[in-house]
Amino acid sequence: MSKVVGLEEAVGLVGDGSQVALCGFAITRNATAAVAAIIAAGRRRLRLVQVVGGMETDLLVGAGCVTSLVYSGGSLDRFGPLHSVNRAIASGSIEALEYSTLSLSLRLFAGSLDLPFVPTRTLLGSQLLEPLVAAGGAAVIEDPFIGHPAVALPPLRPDVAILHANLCDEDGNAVVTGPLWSIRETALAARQVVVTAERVVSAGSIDPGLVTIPGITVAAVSEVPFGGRPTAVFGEYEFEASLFEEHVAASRRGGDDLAAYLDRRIVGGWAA
Amino acid sequence: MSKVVGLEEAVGLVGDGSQVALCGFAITRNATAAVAAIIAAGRRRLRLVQVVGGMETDLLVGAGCVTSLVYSGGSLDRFGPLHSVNRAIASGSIEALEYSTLSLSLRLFAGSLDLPFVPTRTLLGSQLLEPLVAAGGAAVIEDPFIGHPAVALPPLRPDVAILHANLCDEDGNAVVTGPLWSIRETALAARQVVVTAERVVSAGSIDPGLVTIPGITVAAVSEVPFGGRPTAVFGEYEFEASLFEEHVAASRRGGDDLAAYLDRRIVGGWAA
Amino acid sequence: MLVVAAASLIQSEDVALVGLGLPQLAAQLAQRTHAPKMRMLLELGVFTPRPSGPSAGIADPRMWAGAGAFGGVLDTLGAMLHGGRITLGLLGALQVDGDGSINTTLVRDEGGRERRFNGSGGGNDVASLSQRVLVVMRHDRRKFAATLDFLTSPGQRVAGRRRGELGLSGSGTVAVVTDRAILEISPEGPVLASVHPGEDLDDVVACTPITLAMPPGGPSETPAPTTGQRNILREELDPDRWYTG
Amino acid sequence: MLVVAAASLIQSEDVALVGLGLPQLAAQLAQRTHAPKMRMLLELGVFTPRPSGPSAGIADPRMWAGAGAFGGVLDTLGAMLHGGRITLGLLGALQVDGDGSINTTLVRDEGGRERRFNGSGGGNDVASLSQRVLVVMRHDRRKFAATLDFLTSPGQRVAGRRRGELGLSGSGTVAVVTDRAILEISPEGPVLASVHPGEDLDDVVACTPITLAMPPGGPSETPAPTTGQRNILREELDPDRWYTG
Repeated sequence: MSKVVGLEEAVGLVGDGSQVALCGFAITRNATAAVAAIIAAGRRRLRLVQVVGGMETDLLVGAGCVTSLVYSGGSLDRFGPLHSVNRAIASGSIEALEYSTLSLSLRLFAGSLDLPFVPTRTLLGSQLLEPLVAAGGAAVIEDPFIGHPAVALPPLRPDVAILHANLCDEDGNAVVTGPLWSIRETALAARQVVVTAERVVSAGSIDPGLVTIPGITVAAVSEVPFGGRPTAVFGEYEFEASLFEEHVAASRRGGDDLAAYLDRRIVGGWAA
Repeated sequence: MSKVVGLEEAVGLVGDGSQVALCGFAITRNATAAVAAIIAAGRRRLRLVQVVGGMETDLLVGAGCVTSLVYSGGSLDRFGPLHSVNRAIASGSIEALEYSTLSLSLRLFAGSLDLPFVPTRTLLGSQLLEPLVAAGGAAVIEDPFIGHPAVALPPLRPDVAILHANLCDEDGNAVVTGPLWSIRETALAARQVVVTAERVVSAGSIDPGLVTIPGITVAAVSEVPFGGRPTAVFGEYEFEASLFEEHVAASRRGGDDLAAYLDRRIVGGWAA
Repeated sequence: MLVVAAASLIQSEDVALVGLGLPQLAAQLAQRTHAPKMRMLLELGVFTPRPSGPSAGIADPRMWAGAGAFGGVLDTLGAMLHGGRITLGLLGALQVDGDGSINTTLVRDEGGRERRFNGSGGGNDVASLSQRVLVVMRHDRRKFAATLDFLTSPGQRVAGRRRGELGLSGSGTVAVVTDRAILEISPEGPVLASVHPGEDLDDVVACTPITLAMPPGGPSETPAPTTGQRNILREELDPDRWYTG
Repeated sequence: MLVVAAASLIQSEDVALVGLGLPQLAAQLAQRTHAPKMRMLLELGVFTPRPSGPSAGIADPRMWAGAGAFGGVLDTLGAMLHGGRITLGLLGALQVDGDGSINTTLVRDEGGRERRFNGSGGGNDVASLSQRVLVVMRHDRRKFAATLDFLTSPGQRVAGRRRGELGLSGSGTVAVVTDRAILEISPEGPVLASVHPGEDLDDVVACTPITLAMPPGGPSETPAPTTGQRNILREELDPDRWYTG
């Protein structure tokens, strides 16, 4: 019954070409250990989905694992932009479909319930909208009740979501502390969920009222202390500025500098 | 800054003709003290909204405060049906619009975000659908992406929601323990929220990760220990079978028996 | 017997959304006997409870004991059910028709007067969106109807149209389990699959006023409850006989 | 000065959705001075924080200190913003046009090559749905454009169509606050409402390459920061001058 496996086996649910949803946000709660294991496994042609990109996104794109990205932008807060992501989009080496944070969260919400679509008023008037409509990622419709224009967003159901939690039990019931941005929508939209957690405990030992992601939706659990470093994990540890500066410098320069940084950190990790 | 007031003042936000959303579910977490205060204040022509009706619904309808009810049914679990509600609908003394639990929850979700509508596949093929379409409470549309039939549900935004919480701070940050059925959608859809709570504490003394309803959406808070009796309030107290039996007997008989029961309990309450 | 027969149709692999009353008992019994890995959900937001004793209904916190997680309707009826992850819906009924469509809203007497009951709750959602549905109810001729007094929850067909054409997912009702028999609902209509031990076949048929097919070789006899099943029901799950009176 | 000027336009009654960078500082300063009851929200799910020190951005947990509640994007950008409950959006910009529309996605150099930045995040949502919006940015002639390199977030008009016609709610951008001036966006277009102390009016106009109207009597001088405001900024909110360098 237990879903607890090693990290390598857990990320084995991600195959070449998988649509992978990431749950980090900028400099906080990135599943960096899981992402490093995916890079180490040599995965290719990943199609990423993430509401707001961060370090995990920049790592996967910088390591050449990614062919497309559905997101609403991202950054490393004051440390800088996602240089590898931005360069890959500008050069055409990955395809990007760009939403706003709310509209992409609503696509994932629609995916989590498999609703036919969700209509919204956001995105109207923006240049973001036209490429989304062209790609089948949005449609402009009329509200059937009062006839106003609305943007219909189709459901998005990624193959696998990767989440770094504070605490998880053997059945996959996962606890995320602090703000939740789009974590629940993302995890519940995915067909499978991989949880790395600071601490894994036996079934029945977590207060069900504290559970963020019900275990019934989780496929694999791996205990990875400091699995979010150097990003901040609320309730566990703060972000580490010097490691972000190292990342941003390598990602900005690209080429051999980025390759050397990835070689060093994908194997060695960021833990102290 | 504090939103803490007496119960009478809190339920003063409910006026004659208000659309009032209730958050109880069958025999659990009914805001019976708040409902008794609304009855005692002599409110009339209330338009109730509740995903699954329970004792609070049967009390307000039995006391003659209600002209309409939007709900998905309800009961008092093994103690019996909502006799006053069922009789009032059958006799035509109140108008009822009946959904399923999910579809009404989605209408409230649409209301909470003021989405133009939310489409679903539930309700298709049911006799529930036709009267909803006739009343403007649903429309059958085509999915703009794949052309399948869907039921569009318009947003529902009640005037006031009434919730009995375990714990609340002076700013209205409210903690509900246990399962949440449609409490969040209902409270966030309402233009104003009234919270009764077993315990009211000072601002800043509740872990923000435990808060179910953000205080920013709450208009009034009132400390009412045992404010959910005789229904079960998870983490606080169990339901009281003998008081349900008393309620069901009076509600089934109606007339003078019901009036005597209401006279006794609306003033005396159900607390031990 | 009713509860035991219903439980026998629940599989260990099932993710089951469980309605009020007899369905709760059937799910609890299956979980305690042959289907220990069966995962139960309650619409009000309870994931994988393992209740060990009796409860007054799904809204009784005793029914939530041992839950792995709490959430809301948008999680249970939303992400799990509408999201296509519920393999089995367990529902009660006031009335059922030959397509397995369910009435839980109202019955009309001969004078046309309505008597109203609990309404849909999540029943319509469960019937509309589960991969398969079991209806669990007492055997009473008034509870079988060629035309329901109110069609709350669709079965395999509604007015001759198959559920896929209507836009619904899953198979709909695959069986109606009563205290006298098990009726399978096939794409061609209801089949009297088995009658319970001690029941008279002709009398069961006479008390089932819908067009009923017979399986090749006739209905079998439903296996009798074991002592273990009886003991769990009588001593633990329903000692006061609220449901199995 | 920029942060002080932006803070001065925040009211104690505001429910403000606050973006990354300078907007955070303006909101924190207003909360610490003249608008103590102002309620701040961060898109990632933070309700009413009262951060007392510096932070590296909205995703830095130090920015969440003193929060009344945590939730998710469907609560902040959903129930609060799309639900019509946000009175003020505070946003940064790469580029802004005369309608107050915002580009945070990319800039093109003269050869047409793209340089990409952070994208929308919740910025498009905040601009689309807040009752009013303040843009807070450094004054640089390349940041004002008659035609944006990319229109991420709509202002009061897009290509001449008013936002109501487009289906958007609220007023859109009502002011652009820089380190040199405050531009109000009126329904007729941008107005140079005030220039900051020590700034040369003609030079400010020369460095603002969009058609700019003058208020009757000409632009006023923005009130200078008080010592108290300076101290809070320098000593508490941005001691390392990450933002106000």
